Amino acid sequence: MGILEVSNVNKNFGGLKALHNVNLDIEEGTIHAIIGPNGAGKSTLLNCFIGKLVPDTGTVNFNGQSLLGIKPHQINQAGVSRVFQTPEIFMDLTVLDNVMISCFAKRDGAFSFNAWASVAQQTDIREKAEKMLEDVNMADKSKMLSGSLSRGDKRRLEMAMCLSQDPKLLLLDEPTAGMARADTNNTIELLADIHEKTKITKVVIEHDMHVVFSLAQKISVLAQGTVIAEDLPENIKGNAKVQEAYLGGAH
Amino acid sequence: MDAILLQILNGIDKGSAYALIALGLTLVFGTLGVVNFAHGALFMLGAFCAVTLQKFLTLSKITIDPTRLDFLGKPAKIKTPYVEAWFGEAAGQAIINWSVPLAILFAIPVMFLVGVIMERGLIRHFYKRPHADQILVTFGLAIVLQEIIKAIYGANPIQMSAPDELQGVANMGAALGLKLSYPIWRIVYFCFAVVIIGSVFAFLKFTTFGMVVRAGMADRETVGLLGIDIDRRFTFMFGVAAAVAGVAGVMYTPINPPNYHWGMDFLVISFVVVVVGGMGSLGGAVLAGFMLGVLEAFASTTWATTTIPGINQIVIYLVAIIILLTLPRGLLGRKGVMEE
Amino acid sequence: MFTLAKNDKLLLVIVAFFTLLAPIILNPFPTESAMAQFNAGYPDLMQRFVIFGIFAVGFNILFGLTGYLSFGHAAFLGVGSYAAVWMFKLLSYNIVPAMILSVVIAGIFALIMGFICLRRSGIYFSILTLAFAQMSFAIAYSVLSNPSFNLTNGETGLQVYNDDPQYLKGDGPSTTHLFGLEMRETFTLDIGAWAFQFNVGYYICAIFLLVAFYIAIRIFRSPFGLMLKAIKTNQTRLNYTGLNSKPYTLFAFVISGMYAGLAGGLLASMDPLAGAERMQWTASGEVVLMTILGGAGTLVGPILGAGFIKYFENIFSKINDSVLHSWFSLLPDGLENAIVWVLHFFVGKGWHLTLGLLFMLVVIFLPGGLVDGGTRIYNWVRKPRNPEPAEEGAQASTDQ
Amino acid sequence: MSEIKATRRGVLKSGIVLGAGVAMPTVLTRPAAAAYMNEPTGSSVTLGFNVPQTGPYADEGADELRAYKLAVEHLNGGGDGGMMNTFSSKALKGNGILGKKVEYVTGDTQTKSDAARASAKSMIEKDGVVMVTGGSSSGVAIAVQGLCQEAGIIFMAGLTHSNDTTGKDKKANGFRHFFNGYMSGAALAPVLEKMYGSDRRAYHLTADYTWGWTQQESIAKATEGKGWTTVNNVLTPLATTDFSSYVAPVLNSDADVLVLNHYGGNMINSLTSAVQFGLRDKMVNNKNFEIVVPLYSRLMARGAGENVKGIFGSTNWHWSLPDAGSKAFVKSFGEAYGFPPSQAAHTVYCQTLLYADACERAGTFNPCGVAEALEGFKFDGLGNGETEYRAEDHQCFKDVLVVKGKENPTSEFDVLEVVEVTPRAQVEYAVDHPMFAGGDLGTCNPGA
Repeated sequence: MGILEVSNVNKNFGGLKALHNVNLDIEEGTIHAIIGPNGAGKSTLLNCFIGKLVPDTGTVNFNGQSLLGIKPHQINQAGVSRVFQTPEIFMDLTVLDNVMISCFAKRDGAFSFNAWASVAQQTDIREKAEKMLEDVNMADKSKMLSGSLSRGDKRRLEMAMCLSQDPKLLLLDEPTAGMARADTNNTIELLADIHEKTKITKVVIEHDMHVVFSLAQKISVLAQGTVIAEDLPENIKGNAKVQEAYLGGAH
Repeated sequence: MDAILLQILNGIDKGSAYALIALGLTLVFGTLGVVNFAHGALFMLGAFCAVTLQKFLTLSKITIDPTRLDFLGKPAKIKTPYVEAWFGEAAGQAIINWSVPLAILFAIPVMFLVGVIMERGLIRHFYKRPHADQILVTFGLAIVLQEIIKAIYGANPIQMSAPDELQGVANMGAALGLKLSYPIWRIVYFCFAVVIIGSVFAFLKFTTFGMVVRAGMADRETVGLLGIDIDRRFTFMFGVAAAVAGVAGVMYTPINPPNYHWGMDFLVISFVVVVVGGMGSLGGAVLAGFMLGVLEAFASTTWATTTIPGINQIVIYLVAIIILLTLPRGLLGRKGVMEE
Repeated sequence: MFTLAKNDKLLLVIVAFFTLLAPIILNPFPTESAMAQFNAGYPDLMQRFVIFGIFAVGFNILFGLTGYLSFGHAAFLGVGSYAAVWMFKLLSYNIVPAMILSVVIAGIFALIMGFICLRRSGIYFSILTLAFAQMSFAIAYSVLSNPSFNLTNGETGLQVYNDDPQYLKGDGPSTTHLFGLEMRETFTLDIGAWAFQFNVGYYICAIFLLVAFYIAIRIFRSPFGLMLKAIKTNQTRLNYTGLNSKPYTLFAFVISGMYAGLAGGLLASMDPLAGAERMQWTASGEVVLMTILGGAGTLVGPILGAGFIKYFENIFSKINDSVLHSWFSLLPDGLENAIVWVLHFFVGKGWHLTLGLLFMLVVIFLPGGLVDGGTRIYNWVRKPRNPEPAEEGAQASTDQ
Repeated sequence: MSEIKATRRGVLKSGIVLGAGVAMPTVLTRPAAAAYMNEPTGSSVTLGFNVPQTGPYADEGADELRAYKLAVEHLNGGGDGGMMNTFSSKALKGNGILGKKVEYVTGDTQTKSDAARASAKSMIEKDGVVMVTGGSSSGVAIAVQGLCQEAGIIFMAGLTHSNDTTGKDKKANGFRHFFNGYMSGAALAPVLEKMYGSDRRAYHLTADYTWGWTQQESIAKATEGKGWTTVNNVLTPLATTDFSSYVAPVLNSDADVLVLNHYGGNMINSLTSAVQFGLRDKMVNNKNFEIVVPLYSRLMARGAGENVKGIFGSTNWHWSLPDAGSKAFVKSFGEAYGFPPSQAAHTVYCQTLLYADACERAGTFNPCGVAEALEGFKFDGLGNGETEYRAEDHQCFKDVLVVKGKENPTSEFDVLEVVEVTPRAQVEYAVDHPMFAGGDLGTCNPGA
């Protein structure tokens, strides 16, 4: 039994079959990559994980609980965190505030009318956030406005925000998209490092092969809405169907 | 039956004014993504173009007539409009008589220019700013414009007349055996609105210029990348929106005497119309304009006000609230417009 | 008790200092001098300064923190006023029950309106609140003032009549009071050519302002306030961080509605009459102007903005042509007339024009409002050679 | 608190202690406790002119302000003296009031009760006025009247036509020279009967607020007394600009008279709509369809232009009146400003003179003294013939003018012609008349 189970998911847009009988089983504690050429249905699948889309048929279960049609904050509170393709952070707030918000959400739940306490005096939250920033090597930037960070640092911050909540599952949507090579490598290192420490289950959606093969412990290949292969990285490399999908497809 | 038809006519007529204002407003929304709280003020400015032209045409030469006395018992001053002196009495009077329709020719260039200046001088710098800032700066502009008009023309409404030939009522129902008479000028206004709305649609649909603008409405950056100077075209569209609001104002003056406060009076309602129609949808704005006009007319009937007291005052807002809650994007709104 | 950071404590002390000494500070010119025209230190205007200050501070909790622009907040002010006057009519002129009821009623009203309007965001939210405001105004102006069911007394405004029940009045004063302390009692202190008026009602309002301001600081600095700022910045992230933005915005809406109700109740307590114009959307527009003019999202900005606009409305509108002539009477006639002719468009009955222009200038050049302007001047004076390092700007916007 | 017994705005006797405590030798107290609110102590006295300078009635407000300035000039002995020369009371000497030079402050009511009260309060608290006057709407007048009663100064109402001002909202410190809805009805009904017959069916359109209702009630009662039937009364929202949906149903009703209980912009718009729909050319029940506008104002009649021709209404005063007082006023106003005064200008000019005269006769500015001098005061020469300030409700009783839109105006000011001067006896009513019942004048409040 995996931590995230996707079974028989179908999704049609008009006449277009976006997802066709998709089955996935994500094992706890692994980094599982979902790859595929453009238009293969990766984003559609991800949107089904996070409640944005409801599949026509099939189920998506996280720890035995269905994720279909529930609100983003409920998904998060259930233990699923998400990293976006372009970093989504609170640009007008400081780096420290960003992480503290995550910590508050973890401690106090989806809503708490905590209007009388002072943020500055929530020492447990502050210490936790500062510790988290140290872990991602951003302690020196904690007072900066997060909007003024470099793109790599924004990604780092977003990651810190997710990790500070000790999620059971981390969804990463093309975490290195649009990054320079150096930044990409940094991110890979960071992710590997984090995985070493926390063993949080991660689902990475990516088409940069370099990233995928440096990180993933298991890979599912999506093409034209169907999973055409699911295997260990070394086996995927030699898979004929995969090669055909990539070479015969967009590239 | 007659009464219902009459209220439908009234509603359509009111609706044509709403539709015309909302059309310009939604053009600006759709093309530029700007929330323009000064749009009502443009309608008002248009109306005062007509007033200005009338004042200009009736500029008079003053002669002292010793045989008549004024209210203080002094020799009266007799005014003869210069146009009468120049073109002869008959032609002069005809020009004055037709001053409202003539004012359209005057208002189009003036209002277009006002629109262009507004866009270049002010709105342009607010594309990247939050909607709240756009609302606020145009709200400030609306106050300034109306105060300027008040300083020039005073606070009381100014009477404007339709040409004599277009005054009075037309007996429309005679052919159908119905007792249905309706003011001619209001029929003219409706036809005028249809023509304006039709030409704006045709312009956007059938000209290359219009196609580029429509493409820009959908995806500004891509069109920009194609090397098309979309900014210039948007400026032009802002001018068009201002001119549409302006001529709508000009033609409305014989229906209601204009005053400086028109901008604010029509502002709330025009926004309600645009939102009900669907942000960025031209067809929606027109549809909502007519729909709300008819609804308002029916809510004003004795039957409605006795059934639900005060319904005539709140019906539009009530409908707006219900529609926004049930159809989040309004009647014909497109996805993703003005959604933060 | 005041568990505030050092800066906030200082801010509170400064505001307290200025509010408590306002009767002196706002009266800088001797009573008989020509400049006395500009004195603002009389009870009615000072009361308005602080009451609208409360209103704007509350509005800022919604708009400044969450970015939701409401054009309907005047409705809560109006509802608060009506509730207060009804307490005067039914119970007595004591302001305590009136204040309590006005805050409660405004809160309930805000809860209903917020629940509906907050289902949309952005411009849709603004238009919904606008529609609600206009509806409330129409209802108060005529629908609820018909002879058979007169809740608001329409155009004339709700007021207390001699034949109202006032069950708890007994021998109490026949003017608004706080356990016998009459709101209109004023001590005039003459010092040389100056006359300073210390008014009971003003000080009651001032105390309310300080309490309201203190609560606002607490909210700004609380985790709740942090979440509100987060909503303004990025709702998507907020939701995926496991936070439900709806109750946060709703609470902010209700709190700001209660502030408006408090302001409305105070307005009625200073002057027991409630008019429907208080609810018009332009009245809501006024509080928006105040907040932006002073600086949305800053703590003191709204108070400054409220003071600024009320000063304009009450002082500038009184400068008529004959006053202008008396100022420039030393100049040659032609020049005098020319100057007066130009100025008269901007003062007296033209004060709206000045306000509109000023407001546009602020929105265009000073998006952060007067507070932003002050900060810029301060930075410019302090470090003329080292123009705004990035850190500095970053700090300023988060500290305020 | 009772130990520190201070007057409401008065002196701080105990302030000396406070002052001494702070060791400020320059602290002065005001001269002995004032006998009444804002007692003038110097060589001048200040009056407060509170008129709409912005908003829909700004033009009326501007005309009122002109008249106030003229009145002040005349009181101080300047100009040609205007109606002071024709006024039956000769107490005024052209040396200000009680020897004090008259000064004034102006304020903007914005035609909103809130703003009007704020402006009046600032006049009382900051400028120390002894009297506030003005207003161009009943709501505002009633709101300010209530304030003046509480503060303890005299309020001389300007243009306010609602029955309530001297009915259920009457106040001991407030006085109204202008006529009211009841009087309009009483004056109009006989003329309407004479012109249009007694078998008429009237359809009312009424502005949906206090003033509209009281006027509608008055007109309906008065015309029904002459045999008319009220077919329908439709309330129109104040914010209406296009009245077509209210006017259209009139076409299909069997009414033959339309009564427009509207004022200001509302009146202009509703009348314009009615004329557009051809109501004036209509024949119903073999009678010519007629329109009536009970409260006329020249400034607004000008706004409605051609449309007012031949339409009946009532007004408080008109500049074409031939009596000496009116002539004198039109002359001084016309020479100062170049056009004739409106009824709003006339009524506020009269109010200023009446107040000044009452002060002279009472020998004091004390509101109670002034009120006593005004109560029951009979006078003449102010353009309305013999007039009396009734003591019981502070309403002026005088002749009312029934006017008609002029068919052939000779100038832009010549819009209305006087059809009949309805004698005072015909428009008088008992103090406890049901339309005015429910109020309580209270007692005069000197504010100290």
